[in-house]
Amino acid sequence: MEQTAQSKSRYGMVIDLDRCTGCGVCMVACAVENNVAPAEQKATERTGVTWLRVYPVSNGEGFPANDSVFIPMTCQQCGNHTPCVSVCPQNAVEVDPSTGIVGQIPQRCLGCRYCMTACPYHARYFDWWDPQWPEGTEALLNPDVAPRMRGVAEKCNFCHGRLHAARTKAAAAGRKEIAAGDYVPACVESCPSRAIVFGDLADETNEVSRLSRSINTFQFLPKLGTAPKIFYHSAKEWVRKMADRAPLA
Amino acid sequence: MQFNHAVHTGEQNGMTCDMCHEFTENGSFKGIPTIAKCTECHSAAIGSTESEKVLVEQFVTPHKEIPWKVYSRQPDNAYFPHAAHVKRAEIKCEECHGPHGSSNTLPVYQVNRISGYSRDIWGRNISGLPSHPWEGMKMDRCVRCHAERHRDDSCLDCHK
Amino acid sequence: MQNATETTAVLIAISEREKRPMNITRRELLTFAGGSILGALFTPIPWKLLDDSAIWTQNWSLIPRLPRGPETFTFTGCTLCPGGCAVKARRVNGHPVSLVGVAGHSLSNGILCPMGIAGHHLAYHPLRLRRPFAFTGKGADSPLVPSTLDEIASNLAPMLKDIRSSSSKGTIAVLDQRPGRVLSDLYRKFVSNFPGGIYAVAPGSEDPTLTTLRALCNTTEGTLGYDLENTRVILSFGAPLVDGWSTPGRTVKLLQNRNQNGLKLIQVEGVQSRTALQADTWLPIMPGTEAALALAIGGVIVRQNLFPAKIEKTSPDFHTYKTLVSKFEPEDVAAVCGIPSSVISETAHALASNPSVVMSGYDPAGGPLDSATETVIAGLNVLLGNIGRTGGISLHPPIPSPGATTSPAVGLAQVPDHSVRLLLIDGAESGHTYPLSLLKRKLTADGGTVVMLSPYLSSRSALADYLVPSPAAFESLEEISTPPGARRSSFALSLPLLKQPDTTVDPATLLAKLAGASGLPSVGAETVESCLRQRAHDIWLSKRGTLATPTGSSQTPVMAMASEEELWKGLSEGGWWVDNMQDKQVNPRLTLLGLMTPDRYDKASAPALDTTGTLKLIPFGWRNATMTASVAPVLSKLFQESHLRSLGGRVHINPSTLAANALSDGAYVKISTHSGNMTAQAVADPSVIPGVIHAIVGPSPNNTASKDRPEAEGILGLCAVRDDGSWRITEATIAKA
Amino acid sequence: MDRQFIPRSLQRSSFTRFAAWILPWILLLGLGLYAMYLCLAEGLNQTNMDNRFAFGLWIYLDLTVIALGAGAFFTGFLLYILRREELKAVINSAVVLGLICYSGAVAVLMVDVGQPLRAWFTFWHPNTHSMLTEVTFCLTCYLTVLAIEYVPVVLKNRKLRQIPRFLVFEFELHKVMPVFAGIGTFLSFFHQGSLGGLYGVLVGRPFAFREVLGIWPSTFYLFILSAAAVGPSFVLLTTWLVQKLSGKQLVKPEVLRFLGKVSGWMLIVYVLLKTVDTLYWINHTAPAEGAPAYTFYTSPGFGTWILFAEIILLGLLPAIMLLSKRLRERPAVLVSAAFLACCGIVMNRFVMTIQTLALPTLPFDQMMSYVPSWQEIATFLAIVAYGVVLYSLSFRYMTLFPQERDIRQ
Repeated sequence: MEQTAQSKSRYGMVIDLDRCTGCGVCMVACAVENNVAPAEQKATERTGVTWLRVYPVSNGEGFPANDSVFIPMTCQQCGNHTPCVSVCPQNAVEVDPSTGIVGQIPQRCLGCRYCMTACPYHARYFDWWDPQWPEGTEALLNPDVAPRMRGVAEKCNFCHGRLHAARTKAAAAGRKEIAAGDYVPACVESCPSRAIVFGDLADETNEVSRLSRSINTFQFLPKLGTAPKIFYHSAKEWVRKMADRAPLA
Repeated sequence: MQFNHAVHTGEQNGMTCDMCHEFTENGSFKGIPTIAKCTECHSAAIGSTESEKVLVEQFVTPHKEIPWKVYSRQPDNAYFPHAAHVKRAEIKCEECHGPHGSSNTLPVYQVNRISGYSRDIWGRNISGLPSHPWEGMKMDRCVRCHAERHRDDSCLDCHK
Repeated sequence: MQNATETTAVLIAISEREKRPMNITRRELLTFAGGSILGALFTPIPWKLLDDSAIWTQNWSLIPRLPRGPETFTFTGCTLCPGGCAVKARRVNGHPVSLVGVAGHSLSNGILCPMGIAGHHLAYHPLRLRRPFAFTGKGADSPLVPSTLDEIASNLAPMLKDIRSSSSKGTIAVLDQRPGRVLSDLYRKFVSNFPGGIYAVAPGSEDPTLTTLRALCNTTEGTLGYDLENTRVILSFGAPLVDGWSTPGRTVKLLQNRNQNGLKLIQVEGVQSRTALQADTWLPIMPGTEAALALAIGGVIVRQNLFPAKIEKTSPDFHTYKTLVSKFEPEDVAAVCGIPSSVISETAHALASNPSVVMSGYDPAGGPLDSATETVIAGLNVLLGNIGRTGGISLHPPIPSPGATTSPAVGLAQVPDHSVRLLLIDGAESGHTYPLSLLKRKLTADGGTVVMLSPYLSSRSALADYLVPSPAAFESLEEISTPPGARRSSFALSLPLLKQPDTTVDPATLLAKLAGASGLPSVGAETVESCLRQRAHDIWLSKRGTLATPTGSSQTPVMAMASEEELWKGLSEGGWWVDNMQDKQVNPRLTLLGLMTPDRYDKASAPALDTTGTLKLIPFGWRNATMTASVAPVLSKLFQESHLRSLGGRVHINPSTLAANALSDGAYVKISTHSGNMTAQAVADPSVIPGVIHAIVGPSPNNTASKDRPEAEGILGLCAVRDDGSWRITEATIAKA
Repeated sequence: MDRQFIPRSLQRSSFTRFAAWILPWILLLGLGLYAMYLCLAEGLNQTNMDNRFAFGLWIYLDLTVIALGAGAFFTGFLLYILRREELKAVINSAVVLGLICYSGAVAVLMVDVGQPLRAWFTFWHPNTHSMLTEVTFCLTCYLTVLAIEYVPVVLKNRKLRQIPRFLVFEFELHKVMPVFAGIGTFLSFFHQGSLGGLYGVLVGRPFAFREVLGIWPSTFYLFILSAAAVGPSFVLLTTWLVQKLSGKQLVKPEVLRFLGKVSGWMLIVYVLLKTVDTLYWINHTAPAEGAPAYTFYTSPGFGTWILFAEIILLGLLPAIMLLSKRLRERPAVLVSAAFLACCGIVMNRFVMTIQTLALPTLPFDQMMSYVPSWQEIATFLAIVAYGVVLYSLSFRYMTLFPQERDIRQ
């Protein structure tokens, strides 16, 4: 689309971990929005498909000193040396230059799963089964997102169907740019405690880029140098320490 | 059910494409019109042609939708916003759909048994070499046109 | 097309040879084969096939086709629980494709819970009942036999007639899981036609503290509600305020804005629940000692004169209370319930020096605390003078209705045991569950007869003799009446988004059938819609309140409305009505202990912190997610495909307790109580207090397959139900399975 | 009939005996093919791989057999390019081994991918930055080369020689063989390397990631070296095995010794560079990625013993055994050294593929475990069976060891 070809956005998120209650509505909203099928009978937490997954993490103390935090982990939309892009043998993964969104094209994917081994955030999921919707729910699918077939990788793309809708709306109104309010991912929209702030990081003036630079805001695995565009915020020191720690350290 | 585009777009009626193939308010394209659209003019037979008689008797009066075949149906994974192309980029319908607006009859609808695509998507020639500039609606066609207009595109611009 | 020519050439060559005696050598054949293969490569055919086969994998029939069609939006309300959140449904081709909360809605604040956001999938649950059924025998393993509504009615006719003539062999009862609806009035009207007919409300369908308070104020009129918007301190004994309490949008938003509204939440709970995590203070208490804590707090308030002076005069049993609390010194209580005495008195001061509310938590599976405890918790509100004061507890008028509801509502616990011969269970869900034994004990010795309205086959179905499929969420026109604990009365419509299958039965229709069978004047002649129109009519007559547009953009006082139709139209477009009438005056003569006698409270009897011998088995549930059938299949994202929510049947136990019983994380353990035993998987969880078996009651994906028999009751089957109807704590032992 | 195909002056067991030997393997192959069918028809849910263990037994197998198959290109390289004529004695066998390993690997890959019908996209829309693209291109090309190298071996068959045209073709082919050997070597260098690069480039996996030298990570070069090092050892080992199984001496002892020596030299170089690489990785690469190397070895199963075993026990030790002339003279030592060397690469590939995925990357994450399903194992065994069958047939009906004739049995 012309209106994005000219504007260079960098969409990202800031997630306030202190606000997240771990209710899980974001995960369900995500699945409904993006036509992710319910679990196959035998699916487990290691073979399921959850574009957005909330991990409960404990501080490891005993009762009652124990404390927990919920960490929503999605595709971090890496902006630098995006690990999954360079490895894909047939260009099924790419970073959209005009939005910074890391796109995955299931129709191009051959299902080699190299990208999944490359992703340090485990934000990519493989369709181990053919998607199965309970009889009748096919009619309830979101027409803006193509369902994926068995044997391909899939992941969060910031509800790209909603970006399409916003662009169509803008184009119909003869506008170049989309209205910021027209493009909000399902998880952000559905979060009861408004823990997720979404927007264009490139726009210095807006809230998300301000928060991304605020104190007590951090990223996961920043040392890998992949410049993830999902930021996290917590006033709790142990949470920030935990995020900074090496695994098994 | 036969349909004669020429009669509608010809001199005596002089209708344009978007009179029947409309947009909705949110910018999405309605595609082939519903029977309601036909009824606006054909609530009762205007002319005396056989096919109009069929239209009025079998569809308009009982308010039954006509089972049109969609010759340029793209698969579910493709996203093509008519608004952006027709309204913003001001591309003529004919550039992609060809001059069927002036055709007198509907061509035979042919479908590829393996891919399930309408033949118009691949184009008439099995070699994939178009015999007309507007023939074929596969991805390479989109890519070529976009390249000519120097658009730095990403897959997700047109895939969903 | 070269290959065509080439092959034909070869063919001609062969055909020419036909004339001569046949003598093709092997080599010629090989050349022919090789030639044609080579030739084929120079035609588009193989390449086109390659392309087509790839395209086939992109669109094959193993993935569904997307719906295409016009996009529309409908405003409606969620009826999965009494919370009644406003919903904006996006529809394609008339089918709902997504639900979101309605921003600007003053009651639900644009928030939906995980169950609500997938609510439109529930109608297609694999466990959906698609026709009436009869059980040939009782119990989970008895097979389902298809039946019809008429068959059921005719089977019941003799019994109904018999009950009408005399209640000697037991009477009829209706169990309403969501009181306060027009349908509830229909039920009451129906049972009033039978001698001793009972209209009972299911556990969890009302706020336990408010129910207890009603007894303390001994008033029947008006509705009690929390004025949380003006409260500064909430002392919650395990109420899941951020995880499914009343209308989630209300409390979640209040707690979000704590830095503006200065609200403080003190959570008293034996597990660090999601609410405890969000609380300003978490008091990790040994379950079963809540009464001791409440009395200790009361003691501090009394001793230090932190209570309004008038209470001493207005409350008849003040001095009984005073002597009682004097026995609960913070120091002693601290030892029992594991909360430092300093914290106890700090809490007392916090409550007394701010507009405060004290509430108890009705756990969706654990049920209420025992009545004695509930009483002293509710009593704290009386002592603090919270009743009828801003930021406390209000008494407001109910939704206008013709009144004259003939038979009174009783809690299920108050129904005398073995008195019910025919039980009719309503299909609406309170989102809470309870042990089947709680119902069983009410039925006559012969087991009675149970007719159960339900959209799904659930663990509860095991109790039924007849299963009648009721409409699922968003399938029929329903109402959203005042949520429990709400500040004011409210009313809205839940408009259907899905076509109701012809096989489902409208509760009103069932009543009509049963009435017919028992030879009654048609009680249920009304449909639900006609009753709702009647209620709208009553509201319009009362001239009370205002009607807000779905998005809350504008509000019209009912007074200003030209006609009754205008109100109905507004409601049918998703608008919601909120009352604006003055609160009622509260009867000043409030008791602190009600009917409870001081000897019910003995801190010595309060259980000690034992972690080895007998443990405390406490069922724990998440509202609306207490059964496999009650959540949409896509909720598997939370239960099965991630570890965010624990699966039903798991038991969370503190690592130290596990170790003390020589068990390890993930081990399968045998849990034994007086009611029996079962095997469950143990999860080492440091957020659970030692000495407690925190048993999860919820969906378990393995059960979704069994469409022909109800899923097992599980942990609730092990719980001991007390006479006061509570089953929160059961003594249990664990051992390696 | 069977007799007519067996090369003149070669003793081969009776057909029934041969059948008895081959049959079990064919059955195993059948089972494997069924498992493959299941995976293609039902989908990869038939395996025990998951989103965390996205690569499993099969990728590990591919990397290993291709490394072992390196004997083909390296022997070819020594024979045709460096003109070590004594290797004529084993080149045919080496080529067959190579063909088996490579074709087997490609077959498994076709089952391993979720959408085999789209595999050709890699040629149509290649991502030139991807190591896997490099692997795919080189593998397919080199497989063709191997096939061509295999043709003369087949054409030399007694029965086929009777067709004059074949004889001429075979003769012509023989003249250009060095060219193919050259191409083969060139291709092999690349795909052996890019298989190493496959993991070396994983910036998100501090355990596998290595610094880039030139345009490839260090593992690229290490894989080439290690493959070249054990290739000859594997040829040595199989030759010895065939000798034992057939009860015949097939090559002169010095040929095996020479193979051992070559292997030894390559191995010592490899061990040296591998040590340097490991030290640099421990002290620089891993810490820079925020993962101190010690954390990789904290969990029970995967202690530091792995490093020791891989580099000293299965690297340095066999190298020394093969390099010392005195030890090399003793067949037992020679063979066991070759065996150790092969084990070394088997282990190295295991560490690269399996341990990399078992290790967590997120701070709050835990160690992962994975046990292959029977379908995965059956597929794996099918490749082994296929190898045995193809090799047995070649050994019976073709001249894999020219010296067999001359050696007095």
